[in-house]
This record gives sequence, structure tokens and C-alpha cells, in this order.
Amino acid sequence: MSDITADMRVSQYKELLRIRRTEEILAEEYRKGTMRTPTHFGIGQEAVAVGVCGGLNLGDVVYTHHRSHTHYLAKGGSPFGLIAELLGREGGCSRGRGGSVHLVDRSVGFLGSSPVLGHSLALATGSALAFKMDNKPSIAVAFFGEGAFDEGSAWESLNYAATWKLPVMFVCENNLYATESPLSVRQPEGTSFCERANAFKVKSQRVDGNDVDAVFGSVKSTIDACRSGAGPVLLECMTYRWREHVGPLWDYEANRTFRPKAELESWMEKCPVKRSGGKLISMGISQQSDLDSWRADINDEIENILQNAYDSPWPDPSTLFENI
Amino acid sequence: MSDITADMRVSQYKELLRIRRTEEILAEEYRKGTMRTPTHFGIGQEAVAVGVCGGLNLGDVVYTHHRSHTHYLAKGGSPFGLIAELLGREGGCSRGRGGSVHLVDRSVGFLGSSPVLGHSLALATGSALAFKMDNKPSIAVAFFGEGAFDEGSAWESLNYAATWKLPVMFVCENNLYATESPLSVRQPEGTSFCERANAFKVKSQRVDGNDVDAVFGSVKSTIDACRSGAGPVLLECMTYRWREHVGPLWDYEANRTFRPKAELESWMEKCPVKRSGGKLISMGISQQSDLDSWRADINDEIENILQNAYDSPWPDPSTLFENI
Amino acid sequence: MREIKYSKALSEGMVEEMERNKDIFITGISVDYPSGIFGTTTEASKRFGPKRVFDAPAMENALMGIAIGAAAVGKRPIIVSPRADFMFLSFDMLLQLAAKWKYMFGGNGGTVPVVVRMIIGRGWGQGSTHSQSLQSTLAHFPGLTVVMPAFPADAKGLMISALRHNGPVVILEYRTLYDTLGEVPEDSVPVPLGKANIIREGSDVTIVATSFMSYEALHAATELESQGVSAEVVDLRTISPLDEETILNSIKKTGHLVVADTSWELCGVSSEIAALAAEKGFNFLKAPVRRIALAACPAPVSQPLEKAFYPTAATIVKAVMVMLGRSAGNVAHLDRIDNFKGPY
Amino acid sequence: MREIKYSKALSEGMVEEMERNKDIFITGISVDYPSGIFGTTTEASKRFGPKRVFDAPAMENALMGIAIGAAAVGKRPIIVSPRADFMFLSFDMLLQLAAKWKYMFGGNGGTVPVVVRMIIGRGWGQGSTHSQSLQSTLAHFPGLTVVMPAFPADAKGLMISALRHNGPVVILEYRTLYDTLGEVPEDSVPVPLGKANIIREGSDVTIVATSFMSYEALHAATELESQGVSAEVVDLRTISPLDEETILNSIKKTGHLVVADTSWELCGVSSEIAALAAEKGFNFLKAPVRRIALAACPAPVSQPLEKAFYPTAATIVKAVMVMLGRSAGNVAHLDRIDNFKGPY
Ligand SMILES: Cc1ncc(C[n+]2csc(CCOP(=O)(O)OP(=O)(O)O)c2C)c(N)n1
Ligand SMILES: Cc1ncc(C[n+]2csc(CCOP(=O)(O)OP(=O)(O)O)c2C)c(N)n1
Ligand SMILES: [Mg+2]
Ligand SMILES: [Mg+2]
Repeated sequence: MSDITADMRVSQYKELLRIRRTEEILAEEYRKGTMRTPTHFGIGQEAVAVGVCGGLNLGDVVYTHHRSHTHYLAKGGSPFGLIAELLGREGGCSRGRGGSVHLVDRSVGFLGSSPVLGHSLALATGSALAFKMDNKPSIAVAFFGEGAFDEGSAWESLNYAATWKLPVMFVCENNLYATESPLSVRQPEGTSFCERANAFKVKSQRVDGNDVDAVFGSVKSTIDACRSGAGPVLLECMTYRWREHVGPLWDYEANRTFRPKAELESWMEKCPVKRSGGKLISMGISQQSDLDSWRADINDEIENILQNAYDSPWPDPSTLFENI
Repeated sequence: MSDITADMRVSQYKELLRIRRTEEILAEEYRKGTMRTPTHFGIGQEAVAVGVCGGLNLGDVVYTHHRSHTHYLAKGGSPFGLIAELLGREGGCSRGRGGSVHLVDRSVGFLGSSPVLGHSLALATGSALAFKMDNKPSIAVAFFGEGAFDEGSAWESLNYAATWKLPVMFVCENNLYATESPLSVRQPEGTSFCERANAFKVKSQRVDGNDVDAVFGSVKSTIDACRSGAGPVLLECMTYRWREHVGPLWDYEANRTFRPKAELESWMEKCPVKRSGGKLISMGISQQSDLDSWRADINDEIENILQNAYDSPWPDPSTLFENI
Repeated sequence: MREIKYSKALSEGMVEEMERNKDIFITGISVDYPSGIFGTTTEASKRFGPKRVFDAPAMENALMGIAIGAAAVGKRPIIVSPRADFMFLSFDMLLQLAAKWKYMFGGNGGTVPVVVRMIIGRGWGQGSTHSQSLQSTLAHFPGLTVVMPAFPADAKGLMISALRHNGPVVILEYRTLYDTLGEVPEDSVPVPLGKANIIREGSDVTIVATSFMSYEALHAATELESQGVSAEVVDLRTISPLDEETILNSIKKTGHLVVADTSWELCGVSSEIAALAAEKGFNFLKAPVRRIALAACPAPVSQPLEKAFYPTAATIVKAVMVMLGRSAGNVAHLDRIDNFKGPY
Repeated sequence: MREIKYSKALSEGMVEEMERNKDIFITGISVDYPSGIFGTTTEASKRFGPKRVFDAPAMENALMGIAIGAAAVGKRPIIVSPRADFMFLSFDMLLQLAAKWKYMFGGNGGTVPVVVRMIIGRGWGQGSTHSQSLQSTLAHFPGLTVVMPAFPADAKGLMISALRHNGPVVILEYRTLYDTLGEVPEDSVPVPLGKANIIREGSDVTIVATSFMSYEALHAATELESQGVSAEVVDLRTISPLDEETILNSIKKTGHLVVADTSWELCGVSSEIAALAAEKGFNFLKAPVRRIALAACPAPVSQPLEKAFYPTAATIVKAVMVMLGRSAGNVAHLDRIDNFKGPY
């Protein structure tokens, strides 16, 4: 990990913080009812997006699932585009047609989110097939939750990618639950997704998904081979979702009991933003006052964008039939 | 294997021979064009059906795929019902509505064939779920080709069966090809289906699918545990199809070159019928003359049924709308 | 009669049949959550426990086959999908096995009485992949019974019939209906499959509607009455098999037909009813029929677009008035306040 | 003009476009076999090799998503399914991603120009799970273009248009058509998407037909002529978007409409065209319309049942004669000799 410079560490932290704060501000705003689109916050899981996207080139492409804001922002998607989209405005990244679960920003290689489990894996595999056919040095990345592994199509994609040795990275955010269903009702005891992937001849690594260094390191250690034809890779990133499955609430606000409070708290201790910031301080790269001032800047920036997004016009109903 | 009596050996051989001769006679008849239904012969693969069904109880149920005659007959399905079905007659097991790929004989626990890859695995898993819910001591068996493992639904079924520890046996007839596609264009190099199944927490065994003893032994060694709640089992039976994928022709008759002649010939040397008969002789249980006379009896019996099946009436068009 | 919610009516139908028939069980994503599919499975879950009401992984493809395999040996599974759209993944098993089972085995394979509940329709900006109404698609395939209860009594009664039917039945439930109230018998009274229901009598025009559009049609009929037009409203209830007789009798009476469906027009239910009129009710018709369906595009998320996308009572009123050669005037007051709340 | 087979015409369309556009590739089960999907992919395979024409495992679900993902970065995949029925497994990706892509990203996600070829229809006792015609199902969903070439010239021309179109296109090919002959331009002449074709002019009745039923309709028209009835035959060619104008103009001329489709009636194309007439052509109609479709049951295998199941030219002739208030007489001579050969 010695190849991470202090500057990189700082920008990773800022990125984590920016994404965290964007979602936190949106989660508050969501309570007002002005964002009429089912929204899945990735709060608590930011290190996966930042660690992975930090290892990608601009020519690399990303697909993701319903919990997509973190990946969109980390890949460089326009924050205004995201927020205006949640507000259903013409200025949204999908011009208000898509909502939270259908985001896109092609200018930065964020090729789309789709909320149907399994889609991101197949899409990324397809783009990787195209890259390979054209001898392009690009990689396609699929972000998804461990719930997608319940779907057969995920295994079809892995099998295909491995058969053709495609340059695709499957990045699983294993947050232990699909909606409110724990792994135990969905997989046999003792299941290891990495073991499964290995049996499908997809190289795999399990990493601490709340440690941006670890995720970034994992990407760095596998991406070159993947890019140059060694075949697909699975990164299983262990992480945890802080809020409810869809919507802004904390478990206690909605009287949710499907997971123990202590479990949530122990994962919140492993907050990826705090850990990254803590390292900056402990390594002597930054001081708490730096962190505080970045935070203030970021807050201002996002609040600003939010206000601008509200000012974006509504789509004109006469455009209903555009782009079919 | 010492628990196989001489009588059992004899009846296993007769069963292999009966199924072989039934299909061979049908394959000849098929050339006349009187069986207007896409038909997949299992000639060369009989030991799997006979070995597995020999280990089942009457209360156990079987589902299978398009290449289904061997399983239907081995489970005890009516030969007249099969032949009349191929001829499209009212006396067919599916009253002429189903054809070769939609066979059924509930009286013997043969609950159906379906020619869509993956179906048999899900169906058997579902029946096993029902058995478990009702504490019935029955097992459900899914026969399928290794091509079904290309389908995601197969992995969904394995995952589900293992999660709930269902009494289901997945019996894969790995005959190296799906239609004319070899394994190499469908799976990554070095793939082991048993390894995959293990990663899905399904216990697995790879067996010589052309050796009825081996298959039977495999079933015997796993079925009791499976029946009593230890969870699903995969038997990967290595075998080989002698004729074309669909239809009665030999490779040379259709100028097919997708597989080497030497490969076919080497598998024909491992003919499951011949091996079983040879053992009877070498073990001193039977003599060649016994084998010959059984063969003659079986031939007569099948020719007889064939003629009767031709006499079965055609379905009356006025019954078109029955049983929707 | 007492009034209960649509969600409670569905729950009662299931619970009462589950009491009668121990072979019924419920599975699907989240059926055992406290939220219990808009509260429809909570009581069953409480009463029958995890052996008969249990969660499933997101594996729509095999799960449908598993339900069919269970049904083939005597079970009556209820499969629930929180969004019908996910059931595209089940189409192979549903249409290739469940819909064909009885026929393709010539009756010798028995039947596979699976009940599939799918949630459809508008909600909280669901968007294109989370809102589709699949009745037209499913009804096209012989072998499936497809029902769309609009009112609590039908929700309970059709559920009971579905759970007693000897074959697969799909029940499509429109998301915004769960909280609606209506009179529902306390007893287990089945509503027959394949029978439409005249929910309002009238003489000038027939409005055939499905599911949520039946509410809009009633709403429209009230407005039309105030404008001097007597509308008969036929709630289709079952899409397949179609109750041709009830529809044709109504057209015979009114001579005018408007069809309002929750799916798209092209090869949709609205076209089907219009075609029926053109083929078997032609001589009754005094004017061209009118189809009212979703706008011919995927569902957008943004509110002003959603408003243009989904037809309402106002759409129906306008169509009727134009058909009768009159002007509809201002119908903006017909728009309901959309009080469906997210986050899902 | 030279005559070539339907299969050769499809092949030419693909090969010529593949020469023009190096981003086109073909994949799917068995596309690189010597048999080459009724010979339609053999030439492409020979000419462009395994880099652009390659086999795929049976993984219909993910494969469609893979094609879409390839299209999203500039490729134009052609996905071939040897039986449309298997594509139920692709419906999720096809209908949730391909059909919605352009719209749900507000145009900012570009387009995903995937061409999906599906083989449909009758053959050698295919039975219920191997013979279905999916046009009605697919056309219901906005965002997909659905075409059904019946004649070699359209096979080539629509293939060319599909491969130049900026969005997903499904091409449904009726199994028994591959060996039919017809005049086909040597040049790459696109046939426009969304345009029906009047393949025979007439004045007494309009027969709107799809795919193989267009042959039967022509056959019927010849017979009708000999009985003094002048039939106009409209080959629909594109199911979605529908060419309403051509159909309505023909109905305007003849006042009588028969629709003959290869899929089922309920929520099917035959209903769609009948509904169009009832809504927008009502004042032209002099008699009730008639829908001709598959019998309302799954496809049986046995020959006498198959014969009752599939409509033919004779069905059309009878429908027309009844519509015109005349007797059809004996039409048994219209039955073609079914010379399709197995084993598949
Ligand atoms: C095919 C399909 N089935 C069901 C759903 C409903 N659904 C939405 S999110 C979700 C849970 C997903 O869990 P996971 O993949 O682990 O992602 P997470 O929400 O935990 O980030 C489910 C089941 C879906 N979106 N798609
Ligand atoms: C879902 C699906 N896709 C494609 C097919 C077409 N198909 C019929 S048989 C076959 C090959 C099957 O190979 P395998 O499962 O190994 O069985 P085998 O024929 O070798 O016995 C294929 C691809 C099908 N039946 N179902
Ligand atoms: Mg998860
Ligand atoms: Mg095989």
C-alpha cells in the first residue's frame, strides 16, 4: 500500500466525505416528500465505491444496481444531475425519467444503474465482451449487493465472463442483508461467495469493504491482470447498510427489528469515513481542523447544488413521448 | 457392491437391454416419418437411468428433460404409453398432446419430462420441498444434461435445495456436448461441476455413467442420508450420446463432424449394456445363450407393442379443447 | 355489512382457505416481514408460522418451478411478488410449465394449482421497471387464469376461488388499492372466476374497466351523471377467461363502449374488449369504441410526466362526452389527490 | 429479379450489413454450426469467422443482458434463438433493459441497438413449449420494434433496417418460411420499419395478416377470386409500431376486415387490428370484423389436433364468405401438403 501518496489519501477521504454528506443531506431532504422516487441510500458503504473507482481509468465503465448513488458519485457523476433526478427535474441525469434507480452519466463512464437484481453483472460482462473484441484496454465494473447472487443470471454472467476471460470486475457489496432477509435464509450454512466464484473460475478476494485502503489495494492488485486478459475478478466487500433498505429512516425510527441494534452499532464503529479521516490524522497528513473545514466546504457545496436542483424546471408533459 | 444379488444383476441387465432395444427399434421406426415429434434418443446413456431408478422406491418421483425415454422406462413408465405418444395416438401417455418431450406416468412416479433446460431441477426441488413439509420419506430426482448447468436457474435450484436441505437428487448426464457444442465453449477450462456443487453446499459424486453398478452404488451410498434430511446430492454421471442430438441418425449418416469418430467409438466400447452383460457372463451368472434369448423376447415384446400402438386411435379433433 | 380494507380482504381470503386446506403455503420475497406485503400476509404468518409462510431468496426463475413441482405432488403454493415486473424472470416456468401442464400431458399429469400474486401499478414514482401491469401479456397464453380484483369483496372472493381452482391463477393487485375500504362478507364466499361484474347500471354508455381503472370509471360515471349521461360500469375482474356475455349484453343495452385498462393499448386488454365488440357486438354499436390505456411509452418518474402518463376519471369522462358528440367541459376537479406515500 | 430463399435473404441482409458495419456480431446457441440456423448464419460464419459469429451457452437470461451491455458501448449484437419460446428466459433483460433503456435514462444513456432473431411457429409436432409466436406479447411493450417478415424480400430488407435502427428490434421468423422463394434485390435495399405492405389489391374485403398467415391469406385470396370475391391482402410486416394508416385506408376501401395472425387471439395482434378498426375505422365497416388466430389452447403434438389448432387459407376463405353472407362451399382442396420434415 506504500504506493498511496498522502495526496491520494486526502482526496480519497474527501471523496468519502463528499458522498457521505451528499447522501445524508438527501436523506434529510427526502423526508420532506419532494423526492418521489424509491431511494436506496448507500450510507455506510462508501468505501467500496471510492476504493474501486479510485483504481479505474476514465475509459473504464461502471454499472450498478438500485443502491447506486455512491457508485455514480465516485465514478464522477454530476451531483447536480443526481439531485435534480431525485427531484424529478428536467436537469436530472436522466431528465427526470429515471429517478434514483435509473441513473446515468456517460461522460464519466457511469453507464447506468438498474434496480433489477442481476442486471449490472450481465451488462458489465457485455461491455467487457465488446472491449475484448475491439482490443480496447478498458475494464467494465459491475457493482451489486450479495442479494444478486440469489439470482441465477449472476452465475450465468460469471460463467460467461470466465469462459471468455473477459476484462470485468464483479464488485459485490456484501452487507449481510437483502432488504430484511439475512444471508441465513438465502444461502446454505457455510457458504462462501469467493469459493463459489473460484469454482466458476473467477478469481476472487474478500476484503474489508469499510476500509478504503483495503478495497483500493485489492483493485490495484488485480486490475492489471484483469485488464490484460487474465479473466474476471470478484471482489467481495464486506460492509453494512446503516439506514433502512429503501428510504431515509434509521431502524429505530421505523421500529425495525430484523437486525440487532448492537450489530448496526458495531458496524457504525467501523465507519469508512471516520476510519479514513482517522488515518489522515494518525499518519500526520492532516489535522482535525482540516477535516472540519473540508466538511464545511462540502456541506456548502451540496446545499448549494440542492437549491439549484430545485430550480431546475419540471419536464414538460408535451415531451412525454420523447426517446422511446 | 457386494449387496447386489445375482438376480438384481440379471434384472438390471434386462432393463438396460429393454431400454436399449426399445429406443433402437423406435429409432428405426422414426425414419419412416410416422413419429412427428422431435425425439432425442438416450441410446448409450441407459446405465444412468437404470442405476438411479433401481435405487428408488415407488414413492419417489422423477422429472427429466428432453432426452427422457430412458428415465421414463427405467422408472417403470408404460412402454405402450411411450410408443403411442410418439405416434401421436390417443393411447399415448400424454394422449398424443405431448410428444417425445412431454411424457408422464404418474402411476409409477414419473411426474414429467420438460424440454426446457433447467425445468427438471426446479420441479424436483419443489416436490422435495413438499415432501419435507409433509415429513414424507420420499425423494425427488431430477435428470438433466450438463447443458442445464449453463442455465442460471439450475444454480438457483441447487442453492435453494441446499439452503433447505431438501431430499432431492440432481442427476446430471454429462455427455460432453449440448447439441453440438462441446464443454469447452460453454465453461471455463478446468471446470468441475462437482466442485461447483460443493461450493453450493450440495454433496456431489462423479461416477462412470456407463457402468450401471457404479451408478447404482453411488445412489445407494447417498440416498439414505438424502432421504433423511442431510440435504441434496449431485451425481455427475459421465456418459456419451451415440446418435444425433435430435433424431435417429448416426454422425456419419448426417455428415456430422463436431465430434471425432474415434471419440464416439471409444465410448461405444464402453457400452453400458455390453458391460453389464459381460459381467453376467464373467461372473458366471448367465451364459451368452441366456442373453440371446432375453434379447429375442424383448424384441418380440417391443415389436408387439409398436404394432398395438399403431392401432391406438388418433385423438378426435373435437377434443382439442380438453384439459386446458 | 362490515367494511374492511382490500389488504385485509386478501388476508382473510388466504387465512380462511389456509384453515380449510393445509396444503396451502405462502412464499416469496419478504412475505414473512412485519410489513407483510402491505399487511396481506401478516395474519397468515402469525397464525400458521414459518412452516407455511416463509421468505424466499430473489430467484424468481427457479422459485416458480419449485412452486409447480410442489403443486405437482399436492401442494397449493401461493407465490407473491412485490412487483409484477420481477416476474418476467418467472415467465419461463409460469408460461412453459404452469400454463401448459394440464394440457401438454393430456390431463394425465394432473394440474398444478399455483396461485401467483403480483403487485402492479403506480405508486411513489416507481418508474419504468417497477410499475408494469402484466394482465395483457399473461392473458394471451391459454392455461392461465388471470384475475384483477378492484374491490375488497372481490379481493377476498377471487382469492378464495383461486385457492380452490384446479389450475394456476395469477392475481394482479394494484398497489394503491390496499388501503381502500369496502363491504366484505365475513363468510368465505367465493367470487366466481371468469365473471365480470356490473358495478353500476346505466343506459347511455358502457365503460369496461380493470382493477384501479374501475374506481376511476365509477368516479367518471358520477360526473357523467351530473352531466346527464347514464354510464354502465363493468368491472372485468377476470381477464382470462373473458366474460364475453356480460360485456356484450351491456353493449347491447347502451350501444357505446369505452374500455379503460391499467396496461398498454397495443395488444392489451383495452384492445381485446374493443375487438370483442367489433366482432360480436358490432351490430349493437352506435359509435366507434374508445380505448383508454397507459400512454404508449415506458413509465416516467417525474410527477408532471406521470400525470400525463396515467389515464384517470377525467380521461374517461372526456372520451365518453366526445363519443356522445358533446363537450366535456372542465374536468380538472376529477383529479384525485395522490396521497400514496413512499419510500417504495 | 432473381429469386432466392427466405433463409438466403436473411443471410444476405446480415452479411451485407456486417460488411458495412464491423460492430455487428452474431451469437446464440448453434449459430456457428454447419446447419447455421436453417442456413441463415452459415455465410456470415464463413465470411467473418468465429470472432463475429460465435456459439453461446444456453443462458438466455444473462446473454440478453450481455448483448445490451455490448450495445451500450457501441456494438450491434444479433442474438439468435432457435425457438422463441426459450426467450421467455430473456424477457427480463429484453423488456426491462433493452425496451426501456433509451427512455428511462431520458435519452442520456444512448440506445442499445440489439437485434433479436427468434424462430416461431409450426413444424414437426413441436408441441406446446416449442412453437409459440411471441409478437403480441412483445409488441405490448413500448420501446421494442417487432417485425415479422413473411417474404424473402422483406426478410432481407427488414433485416437491413433492423441493423441500422437506433434501438432494439425483434425479428420473428416462421419456421416453415425458410425454404420459400421470392424475388429479392441484389442490392442492400432497406424495407422501412413500421410500414405494412399491400401484397394484393382488392375491393371487397381486407385481410390483414402476419408472417406465415400472409401466405395463407394470398392463397385464400386466389380462391376467393375464383368465387367472385376481390380480397385485398395487407401483410403487416411490422407489429410495433403499427402502420395504422395502411390498414385503415384498406378498410375504407373494402368495408370488411378479416385479421389472420400466427399467435393467440386474446390480447393478440388479431384483436389489436380489430380494435383499431372499431376505434378508428368504425365508420368504414359494413360488417363485424373477424379474427383468425390459433385455437385457444396450448399447441398439441398429434397431427389431427395440430390440424384443428392451426388456422389455414381455408379458415380465411370461410370467414370471408360468411362475412359477405355467402356460403364457402368445400375448401378442403386449399389445405397444403405439410412437407416440413423433422427431426426438429
Ligand atoms: C429480480 C429482482 N427481484 C427482486 C427485487 C426486489 N429487491 C430490491 S432490492 C432487494 C434486495 C437486494 O439486496 P442486495 O442485492 O444484497 O443489495 P442491498 O439492497 O443489500 O444493497 C430486492 C430483493 C429486485 N429488485 N429484482
Ligand atoms: C432454455 C433452453 N434453451 C435452449 C434449449 C435448446 N436445447 C435443446 S437440447 C439442448 C442441449 C442440451 O444439452 P444437455 O443439457 O447437455 O443434454 P443432452 O442433449 O446432451 O442430453 C439445447 C441447448 C432448450 N431446450 N431450453
Ligand atoms: Mg445486501
Ligand atoms: Mg449434454
